[in-house]
Amino acid sequence: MKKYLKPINLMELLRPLGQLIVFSLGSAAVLSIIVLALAIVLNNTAAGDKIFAQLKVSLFAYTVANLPQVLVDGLTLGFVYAAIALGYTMVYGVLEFINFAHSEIFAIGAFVGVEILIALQNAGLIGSGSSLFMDYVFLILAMLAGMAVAGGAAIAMERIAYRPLRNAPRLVPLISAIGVSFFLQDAIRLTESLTTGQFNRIFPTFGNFDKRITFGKIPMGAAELPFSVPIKSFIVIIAAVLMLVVLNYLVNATKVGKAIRAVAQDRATASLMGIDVNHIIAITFLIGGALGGAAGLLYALKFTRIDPYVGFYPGLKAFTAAVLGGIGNLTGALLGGIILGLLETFAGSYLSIFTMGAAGVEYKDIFAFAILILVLIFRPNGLLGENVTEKV
Amino acid sequence: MFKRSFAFLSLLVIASIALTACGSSTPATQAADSGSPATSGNVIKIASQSPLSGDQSVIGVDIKNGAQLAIDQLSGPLKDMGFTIQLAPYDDMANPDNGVANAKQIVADPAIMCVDGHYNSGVQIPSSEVYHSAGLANVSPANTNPTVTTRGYAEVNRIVGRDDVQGVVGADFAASKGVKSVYVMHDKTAYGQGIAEFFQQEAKAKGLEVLGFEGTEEKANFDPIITSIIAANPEAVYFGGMFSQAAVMFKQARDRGYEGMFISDDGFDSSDAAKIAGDTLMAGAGTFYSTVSGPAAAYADTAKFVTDFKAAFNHDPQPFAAQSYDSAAICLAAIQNAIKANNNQMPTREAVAKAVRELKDFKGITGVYNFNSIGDPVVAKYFVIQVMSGDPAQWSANEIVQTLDIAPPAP
Amino acid sequence: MAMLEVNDIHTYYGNIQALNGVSLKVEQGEIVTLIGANGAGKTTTLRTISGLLKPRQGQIVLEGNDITETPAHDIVYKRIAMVPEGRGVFARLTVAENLDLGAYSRSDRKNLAGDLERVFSLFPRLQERQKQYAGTLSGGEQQMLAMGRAIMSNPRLLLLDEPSMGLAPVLVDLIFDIIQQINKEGVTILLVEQNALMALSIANRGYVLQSGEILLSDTAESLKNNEMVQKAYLGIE
Amino acid sequence: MSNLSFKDLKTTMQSGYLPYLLAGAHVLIGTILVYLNQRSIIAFLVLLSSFFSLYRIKADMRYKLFIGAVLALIIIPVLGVRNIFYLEVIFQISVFSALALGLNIVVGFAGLLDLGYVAFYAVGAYLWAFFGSKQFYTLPYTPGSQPTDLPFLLPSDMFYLFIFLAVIVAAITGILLGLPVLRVRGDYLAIVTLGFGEVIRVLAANLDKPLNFTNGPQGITPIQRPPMPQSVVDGFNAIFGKLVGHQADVSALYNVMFYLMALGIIVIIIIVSRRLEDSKIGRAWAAVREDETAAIAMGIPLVKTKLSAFAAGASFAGAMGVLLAASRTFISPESFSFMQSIGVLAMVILGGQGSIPGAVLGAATITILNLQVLQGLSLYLSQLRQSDAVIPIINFAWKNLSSQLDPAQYQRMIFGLILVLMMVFRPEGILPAQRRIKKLASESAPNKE
Repeated sequence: MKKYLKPINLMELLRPLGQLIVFSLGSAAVLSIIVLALAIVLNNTAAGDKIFAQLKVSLFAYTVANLPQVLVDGLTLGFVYAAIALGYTMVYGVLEFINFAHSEIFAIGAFVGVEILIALQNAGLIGSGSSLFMDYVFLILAMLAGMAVAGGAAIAMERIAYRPLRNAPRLVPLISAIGVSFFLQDAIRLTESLTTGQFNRIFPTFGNFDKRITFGKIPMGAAELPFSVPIKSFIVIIAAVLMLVVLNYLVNATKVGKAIRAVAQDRATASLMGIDVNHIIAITFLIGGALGGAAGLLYALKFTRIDPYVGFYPGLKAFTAAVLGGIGNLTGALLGGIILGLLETFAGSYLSIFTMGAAGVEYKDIFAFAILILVLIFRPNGLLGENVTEKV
Repeated sequence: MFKRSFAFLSLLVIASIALTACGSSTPATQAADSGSPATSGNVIKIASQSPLSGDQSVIGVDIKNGAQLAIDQLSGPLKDMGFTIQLAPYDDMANPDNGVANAKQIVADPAIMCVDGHYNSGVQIPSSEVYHSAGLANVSPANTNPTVTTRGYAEVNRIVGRDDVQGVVGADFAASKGVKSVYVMHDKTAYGQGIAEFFQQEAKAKGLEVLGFEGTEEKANFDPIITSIIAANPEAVYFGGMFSQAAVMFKQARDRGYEGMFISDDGFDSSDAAKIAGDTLMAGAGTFYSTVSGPAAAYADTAKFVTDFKAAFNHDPQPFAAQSYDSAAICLAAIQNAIKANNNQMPTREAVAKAVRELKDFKGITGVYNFNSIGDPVVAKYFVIQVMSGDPAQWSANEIVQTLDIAPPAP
Repeated sequence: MAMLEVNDIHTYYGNIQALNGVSLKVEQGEIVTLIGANGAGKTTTLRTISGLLKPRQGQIVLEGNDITETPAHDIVYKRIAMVPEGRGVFARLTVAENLDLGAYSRSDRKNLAGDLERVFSLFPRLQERQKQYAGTLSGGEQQMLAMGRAIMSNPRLLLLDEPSMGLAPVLVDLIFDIIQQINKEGVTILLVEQNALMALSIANRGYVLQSGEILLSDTAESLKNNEMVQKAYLGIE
Repeated sequence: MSNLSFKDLKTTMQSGYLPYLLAGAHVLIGTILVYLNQRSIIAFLVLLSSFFSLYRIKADMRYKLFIGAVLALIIIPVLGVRNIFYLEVIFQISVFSALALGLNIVVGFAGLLDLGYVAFYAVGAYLWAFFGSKQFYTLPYTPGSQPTDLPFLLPSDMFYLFIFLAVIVAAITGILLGLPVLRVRGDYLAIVTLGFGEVIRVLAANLDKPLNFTNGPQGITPIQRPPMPQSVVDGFNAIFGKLVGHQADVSALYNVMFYLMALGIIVIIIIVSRRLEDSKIGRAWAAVREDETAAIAMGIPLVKTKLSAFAAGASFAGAMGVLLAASRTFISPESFSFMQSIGVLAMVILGGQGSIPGAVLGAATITILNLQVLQGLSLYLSQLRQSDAVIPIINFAWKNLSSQLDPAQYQRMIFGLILVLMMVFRPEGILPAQRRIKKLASESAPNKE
């Protein structure tokens, strides 16, 4: 009976980890089976012949040999999407509103983090000769700073552009968000061009993030393919998992989390409980923004180059991931991200081979949206989404 | 409320009458009048059109800046003749609708004698229809799409090589280096894809095996493509497009252990490429790019341009800034010739357009230019340059490994 | 000094006036009921007191302190709790979580266990369903949960909006018994009801509201015997 | 006090013959201003706004129509040929008005959020681009390598037929998109349509292999325009030559022609929209928009209702696509980016969801802002920077202003700011639909009690 008052609920902490492993393995297995089946079917067609002529291996052997690398790349990308999607889903869950400017919050986090790291590099604190431990400390500090600024920006944005529109028709805050998004893109560009004069910013090379851990070589016919994973992929995955676990705990097992969920369901009644609705919404934006900022730095770490418009496509994909998984649902965002990341990487890696160059990596975005439409036909609220209209 | 807006409009009418009555000296009317604040008979304007906002603005702004620098530095002779030269920078937003509307606005301003632009072929082609019908000279600093000149307009010129030349240069270079197999990539823009297509054709003609041909708009995550590249293991990878994608891809491929040669085009010519990819450009078989403008270290004019540009705008010039400088310089030279031919009077647009086409051996910072009958540079000099250092500051020390003079296909 | 004093409040929805000068008083320990037809302004009155709506004019005074401008989420800290019309339970939270949210405003967390015990003794059903989502409860159970949740904030004044709505007669009796019991434990109650007969049978005093104005106010007993009230609200010809 | 006198002024202005006089004067003054100041934006705005004051005055419908027709059919073409930039602005306003009106059916009437509307526009444009160019014969060639001496597939007067074909094809595309996503609601629909818009753009950029349908990012050119007989050019010059001040050439008259066609399509769209809004299907849309569940309960066929909204909205965009392809003679995927969809949506919302005059006004506002005001402002500032002018009071020379601050580079920032301010201070749009006003009033009141 006093159970619910217990300070830390271990189950709540671990549950997402289990789900995550199931999702990753599940989607990876399903996609692998599809690809292998396709490879068997196409093995004796013109596509198979073409590969054999080029590389002296069968299409099936080619597919198998590349599979581990594709899976790892796909999962890493998936976790990047998931990290961004968490912010979308947080805000949507509470306000039922697509925060279009989340992409720019993401970009702000990336820029703040990268600028700090560049400054540290110029000061000689990171880079050649610095200790590995300090490299990680500085990376974390840069990420925290990015989170703080991005979270602050998200709060300011909510206060100025969304709060006055709380009771307006649904499309109005959406347009306002698009306006904020445009504004922030150019604001970042203006700030950068006034301070550094640069458009492209590059994540500095330091620490051991670029180093790859080699798991061996996979034979493919006479050749051997290296199978290796860069350390930064591990960092991305671990950070994204940590973000999910902490967020999940925060929302499901703390007082603030309960208040957030109460506000999401019924603002008037929540205020009768003594919950300051505006305060909770601001906190939601703070959390969503901080997550977006962290995702921004992870993105910069993984993909090196950022510019003021960097947020747009990852934002779009992450939003798709959130919807795919069931927007408003934290685990759904993760699942959607993993599926999207894997699917894109699979399409990008194999499509060109399977179609003999008629369609290639350029169609990977179409796959992303096609799977979305397909899922929504059968599950109109996303994979893990609840039926919104059932809301009492 | 409705009536209030009506009343407001009526007030606006009255106010604007008042403003026009006061003459055009107030700032408000001047701002409204897209013409100059001091439209006298002797103002000549050169318009630039490029994307100044949006994600392609990084190149577009430097196209504008290149033109600005040319006007600042080279309009002396025209000033001495009693003319004021100004730049009118237009933002085409990389969007044909904006480009065409701006073109019509440019055409409507009689002081504009020459247009330096655009960046996107998709904008240049419809916009130049407007320049053509108004007889206004257009010198393009960046549009490599064959259609730009194959329409045969007397007003439309370019100083960059066509896709069907630059791609060929890259392929010839690869063949000359003994490369046997190549993987071709492009950025899905008219520019990158055009170059890549012609690279592919020439490579096949030279007996190279093309192991893959792919385009992608992706700017960050090249993992899936690199997986294909590593599996195919070509001796060289060609990327038709801009450094912001190419350098990221090259770095990711090197990190994955690809050891072959990288080749790219003039969109790669930016010290930012070294900033992105660093020493990975030097690893393996190295990185090469084809370009029409020589490296700053070897060409004194180019070196001076880079220094001046940096002093004026506080950052290194992006690709096509130098070409834009030359485009504007060609405009200025042609205007000067046309004025002389017209007894030091304001020339007509047709005269300027004709003067551009008739320029003889114009010496710019990116080469010596003569135009053929459709506006392509007659013999374009191409350099294939090898990246010599991963340090962005050393970009100007990149070395020429091949110099080619190639005429465009006959008109 | 009255516990709650409402002086001449005027409340609007946009430009539509819903309350036109309502005044009422609730004394410590009383059950006061507010009866009236649909649209008379009963719920609006409660929502105005609880801070969900702001009156354009008039005052709300709690034990001598003006709380007119206090926002809804601070009202709870003045130990006024409201059970909204239609219960307003958080359907996608468990029963336990709903109850815990009721105690959101409490800083004396150590007394919570006792209060929870008190709620469970009033509503044993809730104890059985602690881990269920509130959305899965029946209407009567949801009403109990809403009341239990309000009690968790340890209020001195409880505002109840239509507790009998949509409930079976047996449950209505049960709910009204519990209201009386809560009152006996020292909680003052302001009850809004359409079921005027039931309301007047447990209340000390009552107000009759019509078109946003107080029509009558008297002891519950006198109201029950008032001919007009009988005709209009009690269904007695 | 001042408010009172202002009210008096308003009533006076709307009574008796005064409105006739004022609107007429507005048109006349605008015309004269533009005629005298060829390149003044303010003069042009005065002229354009006279449409608005015509719309607003209390006057006989016949008078309004007559003056409006004179303005649209004679004054604007003549002034437009004098300065073809104006014609281009008005043409783009017309194109975007048509798109906004089409999207207004989907978003404003039926309440279905569509973030990929520009896809239908692309379908129409590529339809004529393929059949009205030489593209059919280049199917086997990779982009850039096709021979130049190919013939056109169809004669150029097929253009008119293709306007109607595009209406049908776009409507079918709308239905095809609608079918799978019917069960999807609200924001889910937004992301699906957004995805659909991207898919169409990616297809346009990639269908250059294995068979070259779209010529990829290189785009299709030349695309034929409908024939323009020399007699029309001569006729125009004979009648208006003196007023225009120079001999109009064929390309200028093409501009006029496309403007008039766009205008024609707009008139049709407005009539159809009005009819639809008041029809049975229009009421069904309203019901679905306000409450889907209740609409089903009332026996409204959800599938038919939603699909018809998609189809109706899409068909108009298809027609405008054909017009765009012909007027530009060039089409590439760049014209159909997500930004375009957002732009059209912003026009609808800015003007007022569900409001027909609002959609037109929204389109005009954003187009003018985009093409004239912001561009003009930054050109002006750029000129100040090249002059010796100083900012008064602080005595700061414009010359020293960092070139990074060039406002031309920050048009999107200003646009974004305007969107936010507009939404915060006037969320119902500039010209809200009448029923929308009512709805807002009731929405602001929590519907309890």
